[in-house]
Amino acid sequence: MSLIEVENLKVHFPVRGGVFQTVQDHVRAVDGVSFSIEQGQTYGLVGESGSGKTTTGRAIIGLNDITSGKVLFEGRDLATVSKKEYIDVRKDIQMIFQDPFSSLNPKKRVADIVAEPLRNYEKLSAKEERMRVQELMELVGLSPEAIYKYPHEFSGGQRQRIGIARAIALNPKLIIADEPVSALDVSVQAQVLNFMREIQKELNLTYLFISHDLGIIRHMCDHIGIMYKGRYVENGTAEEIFTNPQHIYTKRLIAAIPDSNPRNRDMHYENRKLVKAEYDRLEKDFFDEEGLPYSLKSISATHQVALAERG
Amino acid sequence: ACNGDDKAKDGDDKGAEDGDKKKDGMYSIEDFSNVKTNEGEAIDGGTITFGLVSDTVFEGTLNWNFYSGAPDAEILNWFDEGLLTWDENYVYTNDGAATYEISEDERTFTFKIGDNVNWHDGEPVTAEDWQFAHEVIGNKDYDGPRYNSDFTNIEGMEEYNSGKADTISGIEVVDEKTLKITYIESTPSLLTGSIWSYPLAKHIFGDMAVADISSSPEVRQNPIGFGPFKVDSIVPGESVTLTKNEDYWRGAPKLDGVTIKVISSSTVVQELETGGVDLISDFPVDQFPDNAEMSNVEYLGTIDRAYTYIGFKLGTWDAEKNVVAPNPDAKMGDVELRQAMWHAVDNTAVGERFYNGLRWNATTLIPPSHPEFHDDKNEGRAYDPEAAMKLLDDAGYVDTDDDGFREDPEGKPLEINFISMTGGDTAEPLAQYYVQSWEKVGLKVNLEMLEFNTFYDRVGNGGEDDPEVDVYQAAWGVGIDVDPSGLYGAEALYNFARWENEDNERLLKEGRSPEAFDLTYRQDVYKEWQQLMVDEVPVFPTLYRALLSPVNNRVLNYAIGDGTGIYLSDLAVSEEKAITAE
Amino acid sequence: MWKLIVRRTLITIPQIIVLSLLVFILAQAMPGDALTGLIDPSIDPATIEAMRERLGLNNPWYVQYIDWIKGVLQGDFGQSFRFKMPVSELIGGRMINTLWLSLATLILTYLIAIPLGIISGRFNDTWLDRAITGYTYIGFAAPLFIFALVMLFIFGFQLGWFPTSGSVAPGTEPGTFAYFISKVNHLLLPALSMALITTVSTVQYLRSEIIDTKQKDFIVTARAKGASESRVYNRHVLRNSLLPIAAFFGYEITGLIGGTIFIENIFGYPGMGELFLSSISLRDYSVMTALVLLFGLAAIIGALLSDIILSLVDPRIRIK
Amino acid sequence: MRLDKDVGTQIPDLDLGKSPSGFSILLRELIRDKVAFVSLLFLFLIVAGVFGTSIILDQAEIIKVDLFALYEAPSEMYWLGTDYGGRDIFGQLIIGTRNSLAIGIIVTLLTGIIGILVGLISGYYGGTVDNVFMRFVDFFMVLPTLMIVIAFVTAVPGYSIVSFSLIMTAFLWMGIARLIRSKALQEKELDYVKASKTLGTSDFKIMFFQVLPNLSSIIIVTMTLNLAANIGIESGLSFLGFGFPESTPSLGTLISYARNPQTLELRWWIWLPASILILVLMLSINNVGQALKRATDARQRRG
Amino acid sequence: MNEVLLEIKNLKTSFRIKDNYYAAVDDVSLNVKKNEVLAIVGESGSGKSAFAFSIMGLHTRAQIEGQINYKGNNLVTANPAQMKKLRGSEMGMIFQDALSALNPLMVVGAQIDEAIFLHNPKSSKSLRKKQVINLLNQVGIPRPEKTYHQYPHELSGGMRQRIVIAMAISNQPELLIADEPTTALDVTIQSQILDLIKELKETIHAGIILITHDLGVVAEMADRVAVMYAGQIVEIADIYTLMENPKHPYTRSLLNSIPTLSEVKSDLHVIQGVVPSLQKLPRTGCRFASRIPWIDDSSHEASPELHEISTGHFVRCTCYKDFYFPEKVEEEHNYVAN
Ligand SMILES: Nc1ncnc2c1ncn2[C@@H]1O[C@H](COP(=O)(O)OP(=O)(O)OP(=O)(O)O)[C@@H](O)[C@H]1O
Ligand SMILES: Nc1ncnc2c1ncn2[C@@H]1O[C@H](COP(=O)(O)OP(=O)(O)OP(=O)(O)O)[C@@H](O)[C@H]1O
Ligand SMILES: [Mg+2]
Ligand SMILES: [Mg+2]
Repeated sequence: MSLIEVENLKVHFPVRGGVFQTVQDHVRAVDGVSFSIEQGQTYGLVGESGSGKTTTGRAIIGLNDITSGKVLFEGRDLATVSKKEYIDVRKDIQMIFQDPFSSLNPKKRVADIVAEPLRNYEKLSAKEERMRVQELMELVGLSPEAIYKYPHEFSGGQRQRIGIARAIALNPKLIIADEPVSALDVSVQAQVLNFMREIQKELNLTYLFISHDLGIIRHMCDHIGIMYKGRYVENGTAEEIFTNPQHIYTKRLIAAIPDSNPRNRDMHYENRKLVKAEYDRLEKDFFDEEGLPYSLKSISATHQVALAERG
Repeated sequence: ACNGDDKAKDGDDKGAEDGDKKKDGMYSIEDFSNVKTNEGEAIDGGTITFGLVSDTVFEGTLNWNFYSGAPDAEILNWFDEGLLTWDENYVYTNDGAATYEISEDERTFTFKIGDNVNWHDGEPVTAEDWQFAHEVIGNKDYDGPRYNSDFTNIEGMEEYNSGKADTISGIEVVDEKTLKITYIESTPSLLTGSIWSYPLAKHIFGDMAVADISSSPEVRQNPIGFGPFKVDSIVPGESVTLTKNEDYWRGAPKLDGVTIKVISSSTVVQELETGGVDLISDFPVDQFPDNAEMSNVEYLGTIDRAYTYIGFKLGTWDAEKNVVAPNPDAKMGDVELRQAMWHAVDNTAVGERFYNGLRWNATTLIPPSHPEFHDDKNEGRAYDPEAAMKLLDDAGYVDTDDDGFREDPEGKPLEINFISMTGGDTAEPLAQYYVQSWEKVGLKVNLEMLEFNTFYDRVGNGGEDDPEVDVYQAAWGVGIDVDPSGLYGAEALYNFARWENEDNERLLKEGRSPEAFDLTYRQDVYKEWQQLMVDEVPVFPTLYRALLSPVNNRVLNYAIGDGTGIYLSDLAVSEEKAITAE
Repeated sequence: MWKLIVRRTLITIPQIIVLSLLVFILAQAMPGDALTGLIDPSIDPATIEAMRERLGLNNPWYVQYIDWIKGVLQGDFGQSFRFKMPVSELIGGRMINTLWLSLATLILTYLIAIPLGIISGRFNDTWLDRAITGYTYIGFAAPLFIFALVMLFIFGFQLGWFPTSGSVAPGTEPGTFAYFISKVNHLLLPALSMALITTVSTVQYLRSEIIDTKQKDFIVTARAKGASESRVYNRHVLRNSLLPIAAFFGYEITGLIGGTIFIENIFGYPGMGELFLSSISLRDYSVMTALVLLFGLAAIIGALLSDIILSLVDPRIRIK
Repeated sequence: MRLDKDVGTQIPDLDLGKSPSGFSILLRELIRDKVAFVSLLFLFLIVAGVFGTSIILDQAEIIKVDLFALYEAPSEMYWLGTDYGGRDIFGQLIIGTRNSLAIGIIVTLLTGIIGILVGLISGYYGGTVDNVFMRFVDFFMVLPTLMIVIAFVTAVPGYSIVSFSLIMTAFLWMGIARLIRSKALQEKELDYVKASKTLGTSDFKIMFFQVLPNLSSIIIVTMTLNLAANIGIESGLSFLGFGFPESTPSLGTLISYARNPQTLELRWWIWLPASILILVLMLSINNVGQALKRATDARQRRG
Repeated sequence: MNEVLLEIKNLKTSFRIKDNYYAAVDDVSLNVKKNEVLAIVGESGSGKSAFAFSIMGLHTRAQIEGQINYKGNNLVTANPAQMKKLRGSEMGMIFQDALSALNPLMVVGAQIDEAIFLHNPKSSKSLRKKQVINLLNQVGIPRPEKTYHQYPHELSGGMRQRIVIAMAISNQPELLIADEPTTALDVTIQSQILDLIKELKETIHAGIILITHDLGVVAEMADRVAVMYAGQIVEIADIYTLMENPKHPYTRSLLNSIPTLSEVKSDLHVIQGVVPSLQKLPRTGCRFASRIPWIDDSSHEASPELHEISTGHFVRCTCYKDFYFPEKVEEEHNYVAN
C-alpha cells in the first residue's frame, strides 16, 4: 500500500467581487489531482509558476482546505478522520519550506524552534528536550552548541537544515518539501539536496518534493508529476518523464531546460524550435476548449499522460 | 452702599481720575459714574460700534415677546423699546412712549400711546398691537418664556390661555391709541415691571400662526421695532448693523447708525484699545485692574441687579403639589451651623482679592441696586471666625475624635458636600477658598465643581433635588421688581434651599399686598424680611457686583443704569473715528 | 469602480444610523437640557416646563429619536431649541464659513507641503532637508491650540495684522468685493495657523515617500534610459510619490474636523466647530446631533473620496 | 589569511532587519542617534522628576487658594509665580505634567492592549472575523472622535482620571488595531506561521508567542508616537474645558488660562512654562518615536 | 566585427558603509567585443550587479576608480551629460525584476516611448508610436497595439521582461547589459527570453554582458565567461574552455554542485560557507581560501594575480594547481563551520 494516496484532489479559492463582495468565481488552484507515493520514495511535483504545486502540498498537510477529493494517508482519509486521529496523523506529515529566512521565527532561538513540535506532542522535561534538540542538531549536521543562537546567525543552507531538524523532530513518515532550495545560492543548494537524500536513507523518509527546477527534480526524484493549470499532464517515473515524455507540454518543458554542454547549444536551440512548432500545432489535441489538460490515461503501469478521450 | 443716582451727580470729577488714584489696585463702585463725561463737541451723524460681549453667540430671536437670551435683549435695546419707561427706582414714569393712569381700586390701568409712536415701517403703534402682544403670549401655542404670573394676573387671561375664552376679558382696546388692562390682584409690583409693555406689530404678525412667529423672518432677519434705530442687516450670530430711525418718537437720533458686533471676552480689551468697538455692555471685571488706565475710554459703572449667594439644602421639592417639602432632619438643618458658615467666610477679602473691590461683601438678599429697599443698616453677618466657632461649639458641633474636623451633635462625622459652578477663571479658587475657610472653623467640606447644566440639575432645577448636595454656590440676577417671592416663596421652584418659614410667607405676601403701594410700608416689610433671612440663613448672600461699561472718549450723551434721562437717541460722537489707546 | 462607490455608500447608511443613535443617546444623557439655561427669576418655571413639554423634551429618548430621524430622512434636522430656527438653516451659514476655512486650510496645507516635501525628499540629508525636517518635528510636537494661541497673540493682538474674531467685518454687503476681501482676511490667520501644523505630516509623508521612490528599480530604469535628473524627478519620482498624498486627501478632511473645533474656538470664527461647542453647553441637542452627523458624514465622504481618488489615479487598483 | 570559521558570526549583517530582540536593536539605534538619545534622557529626567517630585509635593497645599498671593510673579517663594487663586504654578506644573503623563500612558497602554488584541485576532484569522472586526473599526475610524469624546465627557457625570482615560480609550484604539492587523496579515503569510501550524501549535500560541514578538518593534514605535498624540489630545480637551476639573491640574488646563488675554499678555508664568513643557515633552517623545521608527525601518537606519 | 567595444581596466567600485569605503568590485579588468556575449557568473553578493551599474554609471553613491573605456572614452571621468547621452542609446540595460523595473503608473508603451524620445526629442509622436509597436513586435508581443496601453501589473512576467528588453534595445544599443534577465521566470519563458536575446544579438550585433548565476544559461548563451567571486574575477575564458576545462577551484566546485539532466550523480559537490559580506571580505590573499580549507595554505598566492594559462584563459591564484575534490567533505567540515 502506498504511504499516501491523493485522489481527485480539488482546491478552489473563492474570488470575491461585486457590490457586496460576494463569491463571484473560483480559482481552480488544484483541479482534480491524483497520485500516490510509496514509502521511502521521492515524488517530484513540477510545473510552472501558479500551476498549483504549492497548493497541493498545503492541502495535504492541512494548510489549505480541500474542496473535494481524498487524501489517504496510510489508508486513512485525512478529510474524515476524527480529530484525535488527525492530530496523530499530522505528526507523521511534516513540511520543509521554501524560504529559509521566513520559515524560522526570527525572534526565537534555534532551541525553541526545533523544540516547538516536541512541546506540542511530547511531554518532555526541559533536560530531555534539550538533549533531543541537540541530537537533532547533530543529525542535521549542525553543532549542538548552536541551539542558543538565533536564526539570523546562520547561513541560508544552515537555516534550511534547522527547518529540516524541526520537521524530523517527530519522526514523520512523509515530508513535503516545497522548493526547499530555490531560495538558496547555487553553491548552497547542493549542500541541502545532498543532505536531504542522506536523511531520507537514514530515516526511511518519503518526500513530496516540489520544484520547478527540472534538474533538481531529476536529481532527487523517483517519480514525477507534471502539473499545468491545477491539473496533471503527465505522471511517471523520472526515467519515463525525462527520456520518454508523452505530453507536448512535458516535452516543451524539458526542451526549455538549458543544456549545460555549450557544444549542444545549437542543436538544443533547433530542438526547442521543433518542440515549439509541435506544441503550436498540436495544442488543440492536448488541451480542451478551456486550455486545460485532459484527464490522465495510463500508457504503462507507471506512466500516465493527459490525453483526450479519442487518444 | 450707594446708588446710581448719587453717582450721576458727582460722577464728573471722579470718572476721569480713578486710574491714578487707585495705585493699590483696589477699586470701588463709588468711584464710577454711570453717566459718560462728554468731551468735545458732537459732530453731525457718525456711527458707533457696540461690542456685545458674549462667549456664546446671540440667538437672534429679535423680538421682546419671544427672546430668551440676554445677548438678544442687548440688541433689541437698540431698535425696540417698551412703551413705558421707569425711573431709577424702577417705577413706571409717564414720560415714555405711553402714559398710564390707575383706577381707584388700583386694578385697572389705562394706557395712552403717544401719537407719534410709529413702527419702523411707518405704521402707528396701536393699542391693538399691545393687546395682540398679550394675546400671543397668552396663546397656548406661544413658544417663548414670557407667560408668567404677571399675565395670569390679568383678568380672563387663564380662560383665554386654556382656550375657554376667545378674548382676554381684562384687556380692552378703547381706541386706536388707548388700552385698558384690568388685573385680578392689585400689587405694587405692577408698577415695577409687571406690566407687559412691549407691543407686537399686528399688521405684520397678525396673520401668522402663533407657533410660527418666533422663527419667522420678521423676527430673525428683518426684525421690527419702534426704537431709535432700525435694523439694516444681520450676520447671524456675529453682527447687526442699524441705521437711525428718522421717525423716532423722541426725535431723530443724532447718530447715523450703530454696528453691533459680538466679541468674546478674550478680545474685549484689544477691541477697545484699537477702537474696534466704542462701547460694550459688560466689561469682564477680572480684566479691569490691568486695563484701568486705558487711555481712550471712560469706564462707567453701576451696581448690577444681581448677587452671589451660598444656599443650604433644607428639604426637597414636592413635584406633585408644587411646593417645597422641608426636611427637618436635613444635614444643614441647624440654623447655628448655617450662621457659623456665614461668619466663617471673609467676603470682603474675596471681593478685594479676586475682584479688586469690584465685587464686595453682600449683606442682605436685596442688593443695593434697589436703593429704596436695600437695607444698608443691616450688616448681615460679618466675617468673624471666632463667632463662627463659638456658634458651632454651642450648637454641639465639636471635634470629638481629634481629626481636626467637627462632628455633628450626635458625634457622627460631618461631611458637607458643596457644589459650585465652573465658568470663569475665579470660579474654582473662589469655591476652594470657601472650603478652606470652613475648614478653618473645623468643618469638613467636599467641593465639587460642576458645569452649569449639571449644577442646576443637581440643585433641583428639574424638581428633583440631589440628596448628595448640602451646600451650593450660585447667583441670582434679580428683576426690577424687588419682590423675592419667586426665589424664596414656598411655592417657588427656584427656592433651591427648599426652605419654608411662616414669617417669610407672611412678609412676602405683605410685600405684594395693595397696602404696599405705600412705599414706607413696603420698605418696612422688606427690611424685616432682610433681617429674617439674616437670622434664618437658608441662603446667605456673598457678593454684590459692579457692572462696568467702558466707553470710547468720543462718545457723548451716554449713560448706563436706569432713570438717567439720557436716551440712545441722544447718543453722539465727537469724532468720526473711534479714539485709539496710546 | 462604481461598485466600490456603491458599496461604500451602502456601508455608510448603517454607519450614519449608528452614529446618529450614539450621538442622540449621548445628548440625552447630558445633564440639563436646552431650557436649563433659562433659569431666571423673571421667568416662571412652570412656563419653562410647559415649553419643555411642547418641545417634546419630556418624551422618552427613543420617541424623540424616532421623531428626529423621521425628520432627518426628509431632510429636516428639526428646530434648534435655542435659536428657534431650523437647524439646517442655522448650520447652513456656519457650514459655509467652515467650508471656506477648511478649503483655505487645505490649499495652504498643500501649498506648503508639496514644495517642502519635494525639496526635503529630493535633497535628503542636506542642510535644507534638515531645516525642513526640524520644522516638521516641531510642528508635529506643537499642539495646534498652543500654536494657534501664539499666532493669535502675535499676528492678531501684537501686530494687529489680522482681525481676531468673526468671519466678516460687520456691515459689509454680501456679494461685494469688500465682503469677499473681508472674508478672506478673516480666515487667513486661522487657516494659516492650522495649515502650518497640519501640513507637517504631509511634508513628512511626502519626504519619506520620495526617498522611498527614489530607491525603486524603475527609477534606475529611467536613468538607464538616459533621462536627466530633473526628468527622473518630475516624471517618475514625483508622480509616484504624490499618489499616496492624493489618496490621503480624503483623510485630511477627517483631520480638519478636529482642527476646526480648536481653531474656530480660539479665533472666534463662527463655524460649525464653534457652534458645536456652544450647542453642547447650551444643550441644543438637535443642533449638536446634526453637527456630529454632518462631521461624521464629511469624514465618511472624505474616506470615500480617498478611495475613489486612489482608484482613479492608481491603475493597479483601478483594474479591480 | 584565514577567515573566522564561525559561520554564525559571518552572516549577521546580511540581514539586520530581523534580529533576536527588536528591543535591543531599537535601544542600540536610540543610543546611536544623538538627538533621540538626548531626547530620551530628557524624557527620562522629566518623568523621573515629575513623578519623583510629585510624591514629595503636598498636593493639597498646591491647590490651596491663597487670597493674599494672587498673581504673584515668579519669586523665591513661588518659583513660577502663582495663578489667580494664589496657587503655586510650579507645583501645579509638576502635578499637571504628572496627570497629563499618567493619562497619556494609561490611554496609550489601554488602546495598545485593545488594539493589539483586536488587530492580532483580526489579522491572524482573517476572513469573516477580520471582516466583522474591520467593519467595526471602519465605523469607529470615521467617527468625529473629538466631538464624540466631548459629548461623552459632557454626558458622563463626575469623571476622574480613570473614567476620562476610558472614554478616550474607547475612541482611540482603532488606529493601532488597524496597524497591527495589517502587520499581522503580512506576518501570518510568512512561512514560520505556517510551519507552526503544521507542527500542531495552537492558534492562540501562534498569535501571542510567535507572531506578537515579531510585531514588538512596530508596537513600541506606535505606542511611543501614540503617547505623544494622547498627551496632546488630553491637553487639547482640557484646553477646551472638557478635560479635567481644575482641582486636578493638567498641562492643558494650565495652558487654557492663556485664553484670558490678560494672562496671555501679562502673566506669562502661568501658561508659558506649561506650553514649553508640553512642547518639549512632545518633541522628545516624537524624537524617540521617530528614531525608533527609523531603527525598525532597515533602509532608513543610520550608519 | 571583433573590435573591442568596452575595455575595463582595474575597475574598483566601493560603497561607503559607516565611515569606510568597501570595494564591491575590486580591480576588475576585462574586454567586451562587439557581437559577443560575455557572461558573468558568480554567487549572490559577488559584485556582479555592482559591476554592471558601474559601467552604466547608475551608482548614486559609490566611489568608482579605474577605467571604463567605451569606444575610447573613459566613462569613469565622463560628465553626467555625456553619460546621459550614452545611457539608453548606445548602452542598454535589462533588469532582473521586470515588475519593479517598470513604472507602475505609466502604460508600458509610454515607457518605451520615453526611451526613444529621450534620445530623439525631435521625432514625432506618431512616428515614435510606430517604432514602439515595431519594438513590441520584435520582442514577440502578440498584440502590440493593445499592450501599448496596458500597465505593467496587467502583464505576465514574461511579457514584462519583454517590455524591459524592448526598452533596452529601443535605440539599437551597441552594448547591452542584461542583469539576471531570466532569474524570476519559469523555464519555458526563460528559454523564450534567452532565444529572444540570441536573436537580437544577431540583428543588432551588440556586445552583450549577460549576468547570471545559472551555468545552464551560460552554456546556452555565452561566448566568453568571467567568473566572479568576492568582487574579483577569478577565472575568465571562452565558454568551451571554461565548461570543459575549468581551473579555479570556485569554478570547478560550481560546475560540480549543479545537478544536470544528463548525468545523475548520487552526491553533488558542496561548497562550504557563503560569500562574506562586503565589510568582511578578506582584502589580502586568496579570497576563496576559506571555502576550500582542505587545500593547503601554501598553495595560495599572497596577492593572487590573474594568470593566463592558455590564450584567453585567465585564472586567479595558484591554488587551482593543487585543487582536488575531497571525499565526503561535508562530514569532515560541517562541525568546523559551527
Ligand atoms: N489563498 C489563496 N487564495 C486565492 N488564490 C490562491 C491562494 N493560494 C494560491 N492561489 C492561486 O492558486 C494558484 C496556484 O497557486 P500555487 O501557489 O499552488 O502555485 P505554484 O505552482 O506553487 O506556483 P509557484 O511556482 O509560483 O510557487 C495560483 O493561481 C494562485 O494565485
Ligand atoms: N548601494 C550599496 N551600498 C552598500 N553596499 C552595496 C550596495 N550595493 C551593493 N552592495 C554590496 O556589494 C556587494 C555586491 O553586490 P551586488 O549586488 O553587486 O551582488 P550581485 O553579485 O549582483 O548579487 P546578486 O546575485 O544577489 O544580485 C554585496 O555585498 C552588497 O551587499
Ligand atoms: Mg509554489
Ligand atoms: Mg545582482
